[in-house]
Amino acid sequence: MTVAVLIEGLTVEFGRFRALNDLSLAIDYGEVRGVVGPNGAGKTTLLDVISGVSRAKAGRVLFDETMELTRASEAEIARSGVRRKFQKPSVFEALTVRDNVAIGLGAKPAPDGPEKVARMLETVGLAGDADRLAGELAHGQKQWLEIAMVVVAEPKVLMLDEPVAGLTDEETERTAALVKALRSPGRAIIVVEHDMDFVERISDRVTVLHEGRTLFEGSMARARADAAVVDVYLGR
Amino acid sequence: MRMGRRLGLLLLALAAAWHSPALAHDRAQIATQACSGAAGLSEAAATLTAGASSATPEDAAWAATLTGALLDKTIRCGARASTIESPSGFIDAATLAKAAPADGSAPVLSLKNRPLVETARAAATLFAGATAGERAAALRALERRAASLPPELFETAAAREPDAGLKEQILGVGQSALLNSSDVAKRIAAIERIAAQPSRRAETQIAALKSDPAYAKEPVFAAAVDAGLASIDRWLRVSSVANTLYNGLSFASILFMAAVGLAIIFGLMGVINLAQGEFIMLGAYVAYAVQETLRAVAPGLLDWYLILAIPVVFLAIAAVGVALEATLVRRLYTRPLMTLLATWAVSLLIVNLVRVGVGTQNLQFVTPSWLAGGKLLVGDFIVTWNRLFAIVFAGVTLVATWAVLKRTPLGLNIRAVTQNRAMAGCIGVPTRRVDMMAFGLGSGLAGLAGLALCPIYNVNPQMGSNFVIDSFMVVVLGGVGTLAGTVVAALGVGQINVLIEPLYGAVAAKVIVLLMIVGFLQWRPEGLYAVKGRRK
Amino acid sequence: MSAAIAPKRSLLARAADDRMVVAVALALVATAAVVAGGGLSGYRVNTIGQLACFALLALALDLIWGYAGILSLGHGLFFAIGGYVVGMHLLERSVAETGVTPDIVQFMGWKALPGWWGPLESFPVALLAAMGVSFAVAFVFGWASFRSRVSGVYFAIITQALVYVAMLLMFRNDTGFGGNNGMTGFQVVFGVPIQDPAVTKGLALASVLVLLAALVACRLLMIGRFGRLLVATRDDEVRLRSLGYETLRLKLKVWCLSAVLAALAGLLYVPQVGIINPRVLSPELSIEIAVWCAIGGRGRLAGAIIGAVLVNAVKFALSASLPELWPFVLAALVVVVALIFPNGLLDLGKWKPTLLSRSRALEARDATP
Amino acid sequence: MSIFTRRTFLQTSGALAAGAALPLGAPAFIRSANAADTVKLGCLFSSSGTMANLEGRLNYVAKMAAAEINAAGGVNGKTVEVVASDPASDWPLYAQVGRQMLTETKVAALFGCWTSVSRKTVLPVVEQNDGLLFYPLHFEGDENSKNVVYVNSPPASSVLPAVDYLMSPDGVEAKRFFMIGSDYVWPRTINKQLKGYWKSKGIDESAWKEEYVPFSFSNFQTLVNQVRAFADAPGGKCVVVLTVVGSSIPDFLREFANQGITATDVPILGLDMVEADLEGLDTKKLVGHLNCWAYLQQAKGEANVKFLSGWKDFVAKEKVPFSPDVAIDPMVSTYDAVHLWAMAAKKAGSFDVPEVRKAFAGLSFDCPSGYKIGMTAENNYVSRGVFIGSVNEAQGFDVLWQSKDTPKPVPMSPFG
Repeated sequence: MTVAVLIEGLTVEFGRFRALNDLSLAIDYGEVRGVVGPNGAGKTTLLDVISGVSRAKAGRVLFDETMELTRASEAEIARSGVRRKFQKPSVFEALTVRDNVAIGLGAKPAPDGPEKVARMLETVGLAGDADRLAGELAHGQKQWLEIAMVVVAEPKVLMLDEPVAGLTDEETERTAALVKALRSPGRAIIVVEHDMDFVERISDRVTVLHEGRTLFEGSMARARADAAVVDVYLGR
Repeated sequence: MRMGRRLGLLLLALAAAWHSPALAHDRAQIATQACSGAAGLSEAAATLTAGASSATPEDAAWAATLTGALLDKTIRCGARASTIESPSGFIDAATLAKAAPADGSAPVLSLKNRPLVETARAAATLFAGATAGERAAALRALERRAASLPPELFETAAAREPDAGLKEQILGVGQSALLNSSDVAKRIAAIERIAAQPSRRAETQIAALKSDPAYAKEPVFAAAVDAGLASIDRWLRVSSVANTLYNGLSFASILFMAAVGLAIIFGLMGVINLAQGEFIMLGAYVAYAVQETLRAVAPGLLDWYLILAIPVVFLAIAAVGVALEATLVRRLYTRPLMTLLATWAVSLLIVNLVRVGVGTQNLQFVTPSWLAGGKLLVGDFIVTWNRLFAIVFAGVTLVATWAVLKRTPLGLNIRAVTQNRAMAGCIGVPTRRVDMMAFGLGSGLAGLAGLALCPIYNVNPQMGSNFVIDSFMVVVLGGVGTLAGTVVAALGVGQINVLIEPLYGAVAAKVIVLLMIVGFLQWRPEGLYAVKGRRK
Repeated sequence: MSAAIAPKRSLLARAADDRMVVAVALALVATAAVVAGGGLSGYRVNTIGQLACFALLALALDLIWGYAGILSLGHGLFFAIGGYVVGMHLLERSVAETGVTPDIVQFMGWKALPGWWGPLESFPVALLAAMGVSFAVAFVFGWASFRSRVSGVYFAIITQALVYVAMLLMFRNDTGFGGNNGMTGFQVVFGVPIQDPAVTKGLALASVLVLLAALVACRLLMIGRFGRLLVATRDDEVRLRSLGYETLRLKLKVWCLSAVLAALAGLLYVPQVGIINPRVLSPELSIEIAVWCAIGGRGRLAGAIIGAVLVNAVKFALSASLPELWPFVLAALVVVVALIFPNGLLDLGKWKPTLLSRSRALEARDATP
Repeated sequence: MSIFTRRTFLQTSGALAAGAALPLGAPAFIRSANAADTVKLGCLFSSSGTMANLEGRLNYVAKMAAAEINAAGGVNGKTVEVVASDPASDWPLYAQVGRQMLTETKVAALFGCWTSVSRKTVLPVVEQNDGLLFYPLHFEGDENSKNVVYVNSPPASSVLPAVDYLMSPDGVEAKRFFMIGSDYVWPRTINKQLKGYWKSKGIDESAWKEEYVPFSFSNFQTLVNQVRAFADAPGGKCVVVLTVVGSSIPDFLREFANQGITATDVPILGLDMVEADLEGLDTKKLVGHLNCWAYLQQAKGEANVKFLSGWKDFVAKEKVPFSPDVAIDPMVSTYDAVHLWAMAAKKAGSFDVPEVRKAFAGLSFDCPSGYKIGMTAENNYVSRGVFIGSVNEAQGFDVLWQSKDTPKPVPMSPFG
């Protein structure tokens, strides 16, 4: 098993605020990693740095043990196979659902693109809405559409930022099934989520972040028992 | 021979001091001369100036009245006699007795005659002025032309002057009038005195002495000239730096006033109010309305209308801003670019409403006595009161705005929403209400900018259009959401502009500064101060 | 005609928009026919020609604002580049063919037109120069801005400052393009004396046809993949970048295309009005271009054309007949469009509750991140 | 045509056609009821935008002159009707409206423009359509179109006499000159001609300084500092030749007075300065500064009394939104222009431009300035008198000097 994403000594600052503080982390291929932590712990910032949206002050992020992501552009990172779903559903509202997914194929789509798009739409259950404008979709549908957009290019690293926020129980259920189906030996999946039950169901290991550092790493069950984690969450 | 004449005059002056009979003016002839065209007038004025020191007190008073009437155009040059319109009615120009008004008009003073008549009046007033203040003013008028006046004028005047302080001053001025005297010691004293009030004019005056034969012959004289020039030069350099700083500060204060309202609104809501310039214009119009109201209701307070108008202007324009926010800006909240166009339309509307309603002419502002003119501080460095007013006003506004933002609940809310709108909303900050209040605050500040500008610029419907680009550039350069950034950017832009202007001209200065800002923003889009935040 | 916009090519077949484009295209063909047929007075032909130039300018802005969500308040700059280049060309031709010394030589204190204008005597060179210079200026400024991710309101105001700077520069006599007076006194256009009615007709016809061609070409481009990616950039640029697209390149391409189109508009406009001076660089004109687009409706090309024609036609008419009214009408139009018809006055006819939701969905178009 | 519906087509092309038809149909809007008995004159003066305060009043003067002509029986049996417009200080719009007036409204002559640039914009239009434009402003000269009547003076016959006066012993024996202008053609051309003139008199280049500011520039602090420094330097009396325009004039004057410089220290010759520029200023500190025009309100004579009272009555009767007590040179020039046109048309017995133009030669008119102004066969320039005015306490100008007769206008400056 190889390391998909290796993070070493990562520090990110916004002005005087230190969002990530000398963080180190390794995520393997084939694994689903849950990242949890209270608000402001640095979860989204972590994804921002990996996907190239934010710049690190110090430290490095290695993808596939070779590619240094902290110096690459967002587009380069995406093209190398690292894809991310944003926290706020980010779809192209003035385009059709089908167009959205087709754009997800990337700048140089393969010849079998249309078939891939059709299959993907089936998978997320949006085939019937393919020619509607994305802006007309319901919130949950937008979440899935965005997942479809990032998954259709078969990324090696898939990052999901709060995939079930605002979804109904039933929708959450379907999302969990979807994530489980996406798990593959050649792919690392990182899930940032507040819903602990959801994280427990889909992830192999969890990383608990607190004030920009790793507070705990291991299984969800052990995390729930960890004194420090409980302390942070319940604010004792 | 020259010496002898001077001695004679001195004796005369001494005699005058003991109220001995003096030479009388030929009043009738002088009055007729003054009304006989430009050449006659200059002769009459010269006669009056030359004879000022030897005139009787009655003649001096008459000379002051006549020259004053010429300057104020209260004289009527008739075919046979001329009359002066005095507060107590028409009087004869020669006898000052009551007379029927002559049917002529006042002669228009040519540029050549005006200083001659002014000098004649000042010379007469130095003797006939009723109060020490009047005489001191006359002395100041004479001082600039001291070298061209007969020295005995000052000597006599000093001898007659009852006020000890003024007497000293007259003697001093008299001293500087001796620059071309034959007594080297007096000339050196004159040089020292002139050099003590350094200005470019003084420099020219003394530098001219380098070609004087005495400069080559008398080493003491040459040393005095050189020392005087060196001293003036030093002060001129100081004053030139002071001028540049003052001009830069003055421009910066205008930029700051124009930008501060925009900074708050843009920082908070991310929208640009293109009608901001028109709010500045409206502020000036409201100040005008206050002035006119005071003129009608309480003329005694008219001198203070600028101060009294502050709350009125702020509240009025804040109300306009709140109305604009509630009717237009709020509805376009998610579309900042549309807000841009909509507020542009509003600016068009305001300009044309004012144009149709009030007219296109410049408004007639009374310049309060405390804002007119300025004070020469050192060398060529003049502090003009209207600019100083704008600087102080900007300073006070800065402190007040800072206090509002840091010390009031509204300020706290504004800062909270500026930093994180969603979070502020979550913890119960009424964001929409804060938007409205902040828009009002920003608009009110723009109105105050208009008030601060009305002693400096013309007030007409077009006046606002010049401000939007400049003030927005200041806001963006400083960094959105930081008051300190706006201040620093305004200071920097103002100073750089003033530094470039004498080198490449005003157009190039403006172009260079704007291009510098555009370039800077390409390199650092977040501006000087703003914190780099998460992009999404 | 409909074959050109075959529905199967377009995943985003906004049928209504397509119909509108076709309608406008047909109207342009009809206009061209009427102009070519003669029978209209010189004044009317000239007015049509000018309106076509404004429409082309609006079309250029719609490409970047309507599709890519980038509002330029400085498009007068590119319009002026085209105008000045063609002005230099016309002056060179006039001197070459008539020998009349133009005013500019006199008031600039020159002996003759500057030597470096010489090559512009050839029209192909002038055309290339207009397109080349506008492209180069757009490329340098666009590259710098998009690279540092200047967008939204910032971009709008910075472009406004840029056009203002250009205006100040061109007002200076020393800049060398005639200062405030600019260039006038063109004697011949393509070898024909400018007084000849054929010149008026030819220029108007050329303007209408160029507009027609630009409309069709841009529409084809916009319903293709490039257009969809632009829309995606507008809706969510970060999202698009994180899907592996270099949005800098996309934006730069459409920005340069738009600049070149604007320069073409200026190139056609100047011979018709007989003057080019820094007034076209005034910030107000550049804002007005955006207003035309907003009034006609953004992001569908036909709207920009209709907006430009409508606003300018009303302006021409009111300036002569009811001069006091024009600014109020314009201001009212903008406010009404901003508040009630976010997609332009063309929604007037189909403003139905069913469409409201879609309009609302699209309202967030220009929201900047 | 499958996706094509009749309704959208009608809607869209209807909108487009309606738009295009507006300016085409508009002339009907302004066409008066009874076209046969009237002859129309077009005005191109802005009532909105930056030039509104200055240009706006000229519309009314033209109407007033037309009313006088009509009261005297009209021209060639027709009533004169003045058609006003608003080019909104927007230069291309002057050309557009001018073209419309010439070709659609069929005006017999145009009266208009203030700035040089607006005249240059309209120039190709009147030349193309062989129209007549009466231009009421003094300007930089160096232009001589057969389609423009230059009612006011070119610099050689107005500015140079004024400068001569300042340099003479009667004036201030000016030796040194600080030229400040708005950065455009009129100031630059004037200054270029002045420099040529001074050179021809053997004055050294070090005796002058030249600065330009952008339009509507207002921050004159640094420039006035420079003026003070220049004026105090040795070499003789310094005067400021001010060719800034519009709102820059009062801004400059205010700063000048505030820095304590009076007219006796450094006089300003403001070449574009009119009474309207003194509105809102405390003129006590500005008394003595000069301007130079072909008419001043204080001009003596019957014609002026008649003109001033006529304007006062007209303002009251027509509710004109301008002061009844202020008359400036371009107003009188516009007034002259309408009368000159009427005289020429009468003399020609026709409204055709070539005929009217032929009739210009030998015209003369009793101008309110007190001079008999006239035209010759040589060119379309009008010879006018020259006044030098001096700012007085009452925000007006006193006549300080005036030319003996009307100098012959010289369109092309010998000092360029």
